[in-house]
Amino acid sequence: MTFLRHAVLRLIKALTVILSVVIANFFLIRLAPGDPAAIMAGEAGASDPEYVDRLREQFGLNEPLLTQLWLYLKGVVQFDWGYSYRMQVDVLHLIAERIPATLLLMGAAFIFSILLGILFGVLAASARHRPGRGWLDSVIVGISLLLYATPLFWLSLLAILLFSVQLGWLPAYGMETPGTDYAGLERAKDIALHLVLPTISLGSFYMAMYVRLARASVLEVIGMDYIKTARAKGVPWARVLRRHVLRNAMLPVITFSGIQLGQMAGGAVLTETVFGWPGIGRLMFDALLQRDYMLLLGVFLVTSTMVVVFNILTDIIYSFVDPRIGAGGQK
Amino acid sequence: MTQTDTILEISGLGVPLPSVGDRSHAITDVSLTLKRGEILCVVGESGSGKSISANTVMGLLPPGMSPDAGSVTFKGRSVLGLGEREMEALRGADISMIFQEPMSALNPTMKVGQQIMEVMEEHNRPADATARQKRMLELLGVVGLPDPESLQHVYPFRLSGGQRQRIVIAMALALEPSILIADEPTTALDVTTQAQILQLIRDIQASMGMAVLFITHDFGVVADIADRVAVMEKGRLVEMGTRDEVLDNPQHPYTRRLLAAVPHGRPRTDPVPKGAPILKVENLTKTYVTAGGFGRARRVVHAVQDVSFSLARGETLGIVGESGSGKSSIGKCLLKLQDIDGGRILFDGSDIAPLSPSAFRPMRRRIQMIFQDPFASLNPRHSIARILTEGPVAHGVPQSRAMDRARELMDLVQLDRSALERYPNEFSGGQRQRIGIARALALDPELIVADESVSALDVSVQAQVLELLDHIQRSTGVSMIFITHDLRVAAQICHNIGVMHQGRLVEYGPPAEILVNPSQEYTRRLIAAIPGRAQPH
Amino acid sequence: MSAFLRRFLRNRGAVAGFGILMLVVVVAIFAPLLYPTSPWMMVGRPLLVPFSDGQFPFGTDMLGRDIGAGLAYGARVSILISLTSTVVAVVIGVGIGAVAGYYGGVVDDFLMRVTEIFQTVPQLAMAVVLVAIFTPNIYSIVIAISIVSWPPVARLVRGEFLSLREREFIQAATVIGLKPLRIIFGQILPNAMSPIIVTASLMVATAILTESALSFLGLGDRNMMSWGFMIGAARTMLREAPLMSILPGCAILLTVLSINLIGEGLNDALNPQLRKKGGH
Amino acid sequence: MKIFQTRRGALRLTAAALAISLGATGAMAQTKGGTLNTIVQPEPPLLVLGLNQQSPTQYVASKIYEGLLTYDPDLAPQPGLAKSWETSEDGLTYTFTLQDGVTWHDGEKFSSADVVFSVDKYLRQVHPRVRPILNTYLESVTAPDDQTVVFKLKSPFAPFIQLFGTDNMTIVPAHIYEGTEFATNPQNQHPIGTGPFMFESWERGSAITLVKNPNYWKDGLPYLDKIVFSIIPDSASRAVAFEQGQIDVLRGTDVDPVDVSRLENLDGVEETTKGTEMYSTITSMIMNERELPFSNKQVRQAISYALDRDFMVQTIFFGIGKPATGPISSTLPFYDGDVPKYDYDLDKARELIKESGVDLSAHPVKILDYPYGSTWARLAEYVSQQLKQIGFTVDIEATDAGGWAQRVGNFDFDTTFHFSDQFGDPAIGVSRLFVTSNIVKGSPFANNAGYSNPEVDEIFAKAASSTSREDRQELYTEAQKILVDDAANIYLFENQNVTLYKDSVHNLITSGVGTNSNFETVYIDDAK
Repeated sequence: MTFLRHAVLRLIKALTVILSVVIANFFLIRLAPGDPAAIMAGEAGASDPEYVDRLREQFGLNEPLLTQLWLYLKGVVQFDWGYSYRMQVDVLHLIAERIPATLLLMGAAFIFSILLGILFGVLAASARHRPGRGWLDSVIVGISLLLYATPLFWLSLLAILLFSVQLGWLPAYGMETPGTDYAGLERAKDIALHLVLPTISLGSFYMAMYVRLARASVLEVIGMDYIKTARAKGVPWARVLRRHVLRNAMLPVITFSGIQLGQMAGGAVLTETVFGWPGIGRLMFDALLQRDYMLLLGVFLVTSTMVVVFNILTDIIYSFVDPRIGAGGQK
Repeated sequence: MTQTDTILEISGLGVPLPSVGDRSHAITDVSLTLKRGEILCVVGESGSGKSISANTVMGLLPPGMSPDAGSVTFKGRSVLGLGEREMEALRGADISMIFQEPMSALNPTMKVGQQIMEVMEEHNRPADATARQKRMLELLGVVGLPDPESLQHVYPFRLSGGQRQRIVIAMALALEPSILIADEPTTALDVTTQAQILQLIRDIQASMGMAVLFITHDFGVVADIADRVAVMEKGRLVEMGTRDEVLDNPQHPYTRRLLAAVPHGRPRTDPVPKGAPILKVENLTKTYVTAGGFGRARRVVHAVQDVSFSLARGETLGIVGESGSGKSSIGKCLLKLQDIDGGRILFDGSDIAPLSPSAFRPMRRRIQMIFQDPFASLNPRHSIARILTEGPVAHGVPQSRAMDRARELMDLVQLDRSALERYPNEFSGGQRQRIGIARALALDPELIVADESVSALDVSVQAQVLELLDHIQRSTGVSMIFITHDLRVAAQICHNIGVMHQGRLVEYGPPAEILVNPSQEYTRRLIAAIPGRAQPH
Repeated sequence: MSAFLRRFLRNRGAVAGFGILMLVVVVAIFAPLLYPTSPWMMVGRPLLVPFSDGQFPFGTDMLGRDIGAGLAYGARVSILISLTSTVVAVVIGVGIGAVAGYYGGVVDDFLMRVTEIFQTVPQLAMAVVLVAIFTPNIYSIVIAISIVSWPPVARLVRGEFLSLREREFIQAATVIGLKPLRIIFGQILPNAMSPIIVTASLMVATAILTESALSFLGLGDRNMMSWGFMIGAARTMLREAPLMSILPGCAILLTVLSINLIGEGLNDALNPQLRKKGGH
Repeated sequence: MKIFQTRRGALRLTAAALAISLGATGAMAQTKGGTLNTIVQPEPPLLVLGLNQQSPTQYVASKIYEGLLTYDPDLAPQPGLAKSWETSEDGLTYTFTLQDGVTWHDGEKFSSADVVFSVDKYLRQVHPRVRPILNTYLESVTAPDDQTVVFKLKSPFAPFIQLFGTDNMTIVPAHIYEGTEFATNPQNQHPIGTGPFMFESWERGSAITLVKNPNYWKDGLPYLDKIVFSIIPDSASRAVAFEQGQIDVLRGTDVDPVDVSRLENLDGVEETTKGTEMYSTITSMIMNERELPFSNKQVRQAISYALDRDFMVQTIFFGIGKPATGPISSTLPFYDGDVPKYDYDLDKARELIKESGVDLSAHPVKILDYPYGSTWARLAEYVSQQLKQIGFTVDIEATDAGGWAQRVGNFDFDTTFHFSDQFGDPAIGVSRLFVTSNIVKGSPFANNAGYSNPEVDEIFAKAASSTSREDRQELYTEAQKILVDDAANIYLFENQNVTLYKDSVHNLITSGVGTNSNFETVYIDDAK
């Protein structure tokens, strides 16, 4: 019962946050110079005011701002997220078209960063804890510091220069080889190849973060009393690490992963631009430059929903991993 | 003493400290023998090196520390030279250990049954999984935990400190080791729980016949449990002998000092000063509500329920109770560090409970507090002078007068006046507590609430601070509420004692009466649990 | 204080970082002396390869502008923008975090919801939008970076305040009758400074990265030669003149790295937990 | 990015004829089949001509839709959906006879009703550029029978016959658009035309795919099975894609100038600068001449002296382009190079500033970035430094495409750049930038500078309605002299659009509109 109540409360809270984000963005975007109707007219090459007025009317831009907001919010609830002025397509449709690419990229980068990050973080911490292996810790920490300080877009450029241009190993742009009729496994392989560079570029910064986080967390847990208890039981070090340290050390990593996934959507703008990845990061950037308000709002709505969902997911996962939270409610 | 009798021999052991501190070695030239079937207590205050000695035996010194002299011999076999693998085989099977902090000694993400089984799995004894399961359930019973069948599936956070310590003990006993090392296993527990755990260790030791190396700082515990006693001071062994030898006829001055510092628990007998009460508490109620999380229920804790008492000018009232009894909540409510949920607090005739923070602020100088943790109660970034003068200055006393007063106070709490220019981290725990007392006195309060003000101190320091408090109370005639878990301490310095249990004031009266003739079952248990009172086996 | 210095100096990485950063700062301060002409001025033959011409040791770009001058002036921009935006963000974050943490309850709830809203939009995306909307110039960039980077500070400060508020010496300050503002600024804040300083140092590093990303996307101040701009501009020449983008990239990398190293050093030197372990 | 792309043909007898014939003689040897991979950049907002006229839209949609006429490399009209046409003596009536057996991509029959609907309803309402012309000149359009369409004009308009190309007089299906809201018609996402290629799919952000129209009314055409327009937002990546052979055709504007010279030297790569005759794009610096300092003619002249056009072309644009002498491109009819010259001379520029008496320090100016890629940013940086050297206080203002269009359209700028297409005739492509009547807010490609000279207005008006080529030449020569002397804009250089393609691709550029032709005869060697 309390679980249900809490879930409902949590949902309401999440919806409030999303709603606030949408409203804030709605007004923020309207602060931008650039009347979308005029821009559209300019793009279409028209110079007569009548045409501009027509466009304005057609997209409801002549209504008072609050009315526009109200109409928009009403639409959002009914899954009518408005119409992209520029592309003249339903916003939801556009986003739905682009989101799989972003999710794929983010998912790949997430898995890449968290798996390698935890692996190297644990490796470093455990190396530090054992005499004679300190150098490994230093090397891993050093590399992660470097990655941490490397501008993402610059890394992408260098990666393209090296792996695509010089070595020709990997495709430099896009999600698929254009003009092919790949299907099934072949297509998956093609996409996978395209995924490599963007994943590394997007994921390496976060990987460095996970290395540091996992390392610090493991070091902290190693100092805990229950680790001493386990060792006093005669459990060998490797097993202590696996059975006692890891699970507990993962708790802060899980908490951070929720935040990271949200921030990744921001990093995706850069990565998608450099690698021509057809995701919503680029869609957002284009929409912004073209003052495609509805589209921009839609993308924001999606990203903030994503962030909120990720946060809830992390909470749930956390509650599974940490019995103090998970089981407590059954009382 | 024959070779077969001795199961563990430590001789000439020295362990250097990694960084250059005030001394070069954690322990120096420590020699001990532990015989089969005996309980050897190693006694000492914090920093005496007793835990380091124990950890050296287990091969569990912190990274960067290793012995540089001496030997440790277990059943005729040198332990120090053993490889990690051989040590692992030894740990848990031949020598096992229990620790001070039951709250953190168990892996929070692993069920307790599993944690107990782990030690058996690790040593593959018994080799059969169902046998291990059976043994685990049996152990839960041995350590006196109810309903092993369902308890095995519980995570540690559900258990109380005492229950957790029992789990740790069960773990340590699983393979019937020859030696049990217990590192202050009862220090973090309430007295009644402590008494039970001590009883348990004693029973098990008797039934299994293993040797116990018991580390403690508490001579009461020593009296209850030890066969022989070793006293350590600053990394050296200063005295060793049978329990009776050491307790009744201590040789070393340090031992004598320690013994003298143990609270004697002789009740204060001078009459309560007559006069109008300075404080009257009526039906005080305080409830905590903790917020729920995902799948976490909201919890309601009735910390203080319907508590009433009154305090005369010049009276010292002891409020005694175990952790969670609500005694500290009362202190916080009196100082309006938290709001109350019901009742009245009449200070000098007027109810302070409904006052807003700013309305109450001018009155604050009349009610002061001495805190528990000497390390947390002083702002590390402020000089002692600032700490002592800030309060008076905030109440309008000119800086120069406040400084004069601060100097006087330093005399009163027996600290050097030059200390005013220094910062808290340059002082020991006892000195800090004196500074805390001076801070409270700086405002010339009419009432002082002392919340566990000596419990974090080593016993020798505790005695001095207690004496200082007692002296100040008697000389200034300030009223005092003395909150403590230690009935002996309360008895020594309080006119009246109130016993708290589960948020209620269950017993109230002069110490002599309460100690001799308690009216409540709970109070009786509390008295019985005072270490050193139990009859030696 | 000297103990702090000793601990800091013991960290070799931090010392190296400090050295690099000082070099960058010196170059930034004396850029107009090192390169009296504007970094935008076309002074030589275009596309001189770095290290080939004594007059332009760092080479020239596609318009014949001195890359060395760009690097020097870029240091100014990076440091100016990152420092200002960090200061602004820290002030906002400390203010909001302190109020939320000290007062707790409804105030805390409200402020944390607001913080959450700011954290719900991905940082970089939000910075991009803010800069684009308020037209890219140094002010909008500083404001945008501040706006996206204050929430973590607020959360940190709130956390510190929540825990410090329960500490006995804060209760003691209440008990002796100090007013809330004095407790906040005189008692709690000084004790929360260490993590704030560490976080702020890392924020400076992040701000440099964010500024460079914005400039790279063409959302920098068009009158300021910044490293991100240089990479963005050199991007089209990546194959013909890779060093043109590699040099400013290295400048960013080194500066950010040095700040991170300093942050680590500060953390080691200031973090009370480590201090407890290392000290006694 | 080209924004205005009307075509108004002028007879250009001097233009070099391309040695490709559209007739049957060449067609026999062609290889059928295969996929042509190319790039559309930036991603078009939608593919329906009329609703959008941007260059990327045209590039793709010119293969889907058709107009009544096409134009040969000399911009002479050729049959399109109309197999023949007649013009009345008074120039007021145009009669077209339509092809037989034309069907829409969805199988519906094409008829004169579609033409009448397209011109009278659709284009009159939506086409941003043709709309004003139709509303000014067109009296009526009627369909006496299924195969015939008659246009009647209110007054003569000489370039009218040049307006029947695909992108100006796009013919859209009446059965889909009649009676609907054109802009929001769902079918906009799946354009239906009569052209040689049919829309197949559009994976936004990735690619647009067109497939062969099997029922195309020209037998045996097109040769290609498929055209894939990849969308790659980063120019370096586009260059790499071409280099790695994934892309067959690259338009010069798709990559940075610096890459063009590298790519054209690759083995197996052909390049041409042909096929841009219709556009004859020219880049200018435009100034807001409503107030100081740019309202002063000598200041403008000084700027013209202060800019080294050779440097721009050679260094910034890597040799792609040609210094401009005046408002009309040298590849456009009526061009006259005999105009006042502004050779690069900073001293002269400073002198002019001094003479002008304008205190430049009192009038700081801002250059609004032209947000179409890094070369344009370099241009702004270059101009900024040059202006500083003659005493200006200059800032560059960053902006994005949306902000740029808005601000220039609303005259809210000091100075900026643009390149504009000239559409084969000064009457369409040039005069719009200078005549007083075109000082209208809302579009960035009107007379945004606010230049107003009654003499020039009159000359342009006369030239547009004159039917004599000699008279027109005289008038335009005069106009060029005045506009150059006034420095109405600072004419910087003529853009050159290079098309790069693999040598296995044939018949790519066959007309004055280059890659915006319908690719019906394009074929690839060794096609699968």
